Amino acid sequence: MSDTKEYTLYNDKVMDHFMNPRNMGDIQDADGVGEVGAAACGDIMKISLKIQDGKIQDARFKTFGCGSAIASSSMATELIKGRTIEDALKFSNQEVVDALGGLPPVKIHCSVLAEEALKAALEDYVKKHPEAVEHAETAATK
Amino acid sequence: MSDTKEYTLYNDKVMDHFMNPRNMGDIQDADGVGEVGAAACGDIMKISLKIQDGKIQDARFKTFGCGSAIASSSMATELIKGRTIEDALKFSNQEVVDALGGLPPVKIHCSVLAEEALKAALEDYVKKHPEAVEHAETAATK
Amino acid sequence: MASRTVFLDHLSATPVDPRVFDAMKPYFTEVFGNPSSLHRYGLQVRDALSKAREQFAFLINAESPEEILFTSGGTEANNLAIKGIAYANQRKGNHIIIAETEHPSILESIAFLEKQGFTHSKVRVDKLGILNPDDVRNAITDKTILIAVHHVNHDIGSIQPIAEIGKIANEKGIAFFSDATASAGWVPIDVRAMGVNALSFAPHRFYGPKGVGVLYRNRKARLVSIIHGGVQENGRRAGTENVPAIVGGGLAAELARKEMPQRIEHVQKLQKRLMDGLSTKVPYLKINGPPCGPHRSPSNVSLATEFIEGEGQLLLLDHHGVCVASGGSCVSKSLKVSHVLSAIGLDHALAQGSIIMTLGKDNTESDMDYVVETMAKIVEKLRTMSPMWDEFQQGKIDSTIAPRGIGKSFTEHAAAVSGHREERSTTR
Amino acid sequence: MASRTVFLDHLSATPVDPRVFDAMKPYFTEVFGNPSSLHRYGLQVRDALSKAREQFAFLINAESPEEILFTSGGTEANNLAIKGIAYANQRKGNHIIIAETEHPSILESIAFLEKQGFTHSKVRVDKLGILNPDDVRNAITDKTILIAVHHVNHDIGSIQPIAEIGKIANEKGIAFFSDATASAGWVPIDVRAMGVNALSFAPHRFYGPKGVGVLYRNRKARLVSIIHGGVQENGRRAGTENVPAIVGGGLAAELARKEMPQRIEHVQKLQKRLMDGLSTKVPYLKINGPPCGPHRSPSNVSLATEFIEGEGQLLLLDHHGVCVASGGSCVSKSLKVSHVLSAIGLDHALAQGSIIMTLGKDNTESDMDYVVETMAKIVEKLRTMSPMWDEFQQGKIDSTIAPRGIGKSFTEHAAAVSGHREERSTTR
Ligand SMILES: Cc1ncc(COP(=O)(O)O)c(C=O)c1O
Ligand SMILES: Cc1ncc(COP(=O)(O)O)c(C=O)c1O
Repeated sequence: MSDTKEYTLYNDKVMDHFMNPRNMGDIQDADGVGEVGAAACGDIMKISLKIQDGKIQDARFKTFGCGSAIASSSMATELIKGRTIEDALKFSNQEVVDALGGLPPVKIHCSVLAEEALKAALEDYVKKHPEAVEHAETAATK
Repeated sequence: MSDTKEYTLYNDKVMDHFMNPRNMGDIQDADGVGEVGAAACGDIMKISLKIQDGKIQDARFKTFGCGSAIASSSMATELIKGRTIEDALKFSNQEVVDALGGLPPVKIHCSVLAEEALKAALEDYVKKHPEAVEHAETAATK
Repeated sequence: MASRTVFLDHLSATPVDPRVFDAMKPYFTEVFGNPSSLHRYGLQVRDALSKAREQFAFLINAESPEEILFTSGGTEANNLAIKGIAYANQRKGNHIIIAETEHPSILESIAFLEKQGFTHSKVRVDKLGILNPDDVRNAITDKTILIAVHHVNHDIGSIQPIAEIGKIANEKGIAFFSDATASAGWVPIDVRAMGVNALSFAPHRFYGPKGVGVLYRNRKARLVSIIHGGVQENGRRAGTENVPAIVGGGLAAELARKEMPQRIEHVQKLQKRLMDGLSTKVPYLKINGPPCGPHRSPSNVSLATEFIEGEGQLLLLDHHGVCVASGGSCVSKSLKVSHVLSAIGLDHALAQGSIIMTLGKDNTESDMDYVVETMAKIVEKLRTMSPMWDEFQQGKIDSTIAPRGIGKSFTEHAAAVSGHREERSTTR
Repeated sequence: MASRTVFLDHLSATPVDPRVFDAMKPYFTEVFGNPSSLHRYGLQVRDALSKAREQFAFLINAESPEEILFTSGGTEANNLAIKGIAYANQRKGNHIIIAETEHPSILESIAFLEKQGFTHSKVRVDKLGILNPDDVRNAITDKTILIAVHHVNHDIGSIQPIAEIGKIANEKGIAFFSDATASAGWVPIDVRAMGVNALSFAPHRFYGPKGVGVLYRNRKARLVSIIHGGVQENGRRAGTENVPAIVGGGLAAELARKEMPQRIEHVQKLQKRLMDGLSTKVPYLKINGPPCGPHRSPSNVSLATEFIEGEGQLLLLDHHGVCVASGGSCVSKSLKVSHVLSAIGLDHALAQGSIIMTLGKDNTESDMDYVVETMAKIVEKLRTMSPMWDEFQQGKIDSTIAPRGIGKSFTEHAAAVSGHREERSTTR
């Protein structure tokens, strides 16, 4: 190829998160773990959370899936760190899409999977710590 | 165009008879004249004959039609000159095709038209000179 | 062979513009990827296709490059439009309206659909080859799902009142398609102003390469695909894209749009010179279609010479270096006289003497003078060979172009002598 | 960007051979005529088309150049063969037999025909992707009008027993068509020995240009056209011919035929080196399809790596300069796992990790070593990111390639976690 432009399937942001994923791995003594799969495409995503004082202290992922699935989980864990459970429960895949500077239409479902993995991890935490949500709910209705 | 080959629709023989038709014109005091048309393609061919002593002394044509129609009439008049009426009545379009070194399949009908124009001219002659055919028939059954 | 070459068959073919060829070059040996591939080679050519879509959209003032769909040529684009829209609207109805002077690729697509239960109405054209939009309106039934009227006629250059038909179609909510293969690059096209939902053309008519056609279609033109397989062109046209041709076609479209005013001015001047010259110098010659001006493509000169036939003219012109098309146009192998010439009521014998000249940007004024001169010469030669010319001189048959009121018509005469032949063949 | 480029996607695209490009060049700007034109420019390119027909006939040992028909590509040739033969034999029957592992252009053409009243049977293939001719025989009914079995599979390189199927088809008097798009140029083809009545391929798979496909068909394969219009290709395929591509494709065919022994020897050596290297250096990697040898195309290497997915591998390989295709093949935009991999019974999760490499004449042995090395590296990287690899290490799930007898299968695991998701979405 003669020209020097780099042609990549995704935009630079997505490629960066795919090539150099943030927060990849597991949290040893996680407070909440969620693993979800997309029946249609077969991707599987696992997110583990460290939660303290109603806040997400740390988030890690492992993903079996395409480039945008990996980038989406990398970005989702980046975005969620530091948020309260309350805020985290309102997390939407659109945040991932926006933060990544867009995804191809057929790949939007990858960001949805990231949202779902995160919510599954939060649910797992809530199951073990029901008081956390009550607290959050009281906070919400205040 | 860079190459020097001459690309023509028909072979050299046909092109030659189209570009330089033989026997083009009318015979003033013709002994037989035939004019025929092909309903399908609209071509019209006229052949006039000069006949003496049961032999075709001269043949001329005029043609309204495509390149191969003109070439066919040119060739037909060439071929027929000098033949006896008897022989001329057996004339077939295939002789024209062969003498022209072949015609494209969709153009074979042009040679048929030449045969028909010739036969029409002979019929015209025969109508005026019924004795000629009787003579020819006797000759044939001899 | 003639010392001079004058190419006057630009509706059949144009040489690829050197700038276009330069743009295509890298896509054969270097940038050779398949747009469906996910790696750099594939992605690189995807970019190239996107650019071409923009260039094509620019030529016809489409709203979005996504309305541009690539096919293998004008014929395939026409097939896709006609069959694709018909199939997609099968539940709504089965009636299609076309002009009687469409290109064979439209007519034969319609003939195919007839076998599948569709019906159609052909709208008549006037002596200049132009249809009346009211006739389109009157042809509409509650089963009508598609109106297809070409923009410029391939044989005689008539420009149809597309915008008016577009209004009618839009008002009735019927899909409207126009075959612009004979106009794109030579007559301005604005799909929005024209009110078309789909429009086809092919860059090899305006100095782009062969092997690519374009179908513009907006959201209102639902379309099912006719070539099935992979999901190329968003599932509308399967098969590996002809990347170099698309790239070249795109640039040809951009150049055509930018240079259109000059190109039109140039060919229109030549057209007038050629038409005037032929009318003056060649007796018993008729120009078919509308006069130079707003109703005629500036690149088309269609003529009929009386008492002689077209192929002979074409061959002799070719011998003198002048390349033209005869009445059959693209369909050279068929013996039939163009249905367009019949539609405008041209006498059958006259239609046989028909020649189509299509001008290009590289033709010159002196070319035109040479063509007129040559034409006068060869018409004379062929007339001396024609029995009809003789009989006309003798007053046995009359001219249709300039009737003298003596003799029967050529057609009557031809029928009489052909009758003679039919008699013969039945007695065989 | 990587310093080294190794192009391993020759089934998607090949660069045009410089000799081929040189042959094409004049046909853009100089020898630009339309083959339908009757003047010198038209006649000149007619000659060129005739020559190309001979070159294509030579590649596949056709009896006559007249059996060669030009289309716009492999997909269109397949559409024309399937639909054209089906329509032409509509009166005799409506049943078509195909292999289950045909290319989408065949499958989708069949799907289209089903809507028009045709039916079909899919013949199963074995674990290597090869069908049993007896199964074809058993599928025949008295309504069967067409048998279509591809020569080489596009995903896994399996070579089908075409000659044996040909015998059966001929015996029963049923038209037999083979899609040779994935084999032409890389596997010898002899249409007479194979007993096919029709066969398709596309020169852009063997260093010819895009924009042209070939359909061989002999007298026994009656065919109606699917693109209607002018009388090009004897009325079998309307539309202006893509002359430069046909000329280039013809030469590419001639070169492919002449250089085939060397090309095959070369890629087969690379294939073995690559397959052996990958099998040795990358754990839990499976080669799909038959082993190197008479039942496998010498240019295809199809593999599946466990616990990771294909696109990520493709992207990282691309980053390292190695261009490959993923399981979806030409159909990159679809999310579905290749139906070919399902057909050979490949575990779904494994199929997701699938990569297709197709070798070419310019690849080298050291390229193969680089690919093996790179592959080992990136597979390791992706596995550290994969939750499945973890769970496999922990004994929670098992490997399908080398089962240890502990843990559930990946597929069971995936179903469990996907189930979780489906619950969620319904409660939303
Ligand atoms: C076996 C097979 N058939 C048909 C096709 C389609 O060919 P084309 O891309 O030329 O339309 C392909 C494409 O790879 C193929 O592999
Ligand atoms: C009006 C019109 N439509 C369609 C076509 C066919 O286009 P193509 O030759 O690109 O298939 C032509 C060819 O001249 C044409 O003039």
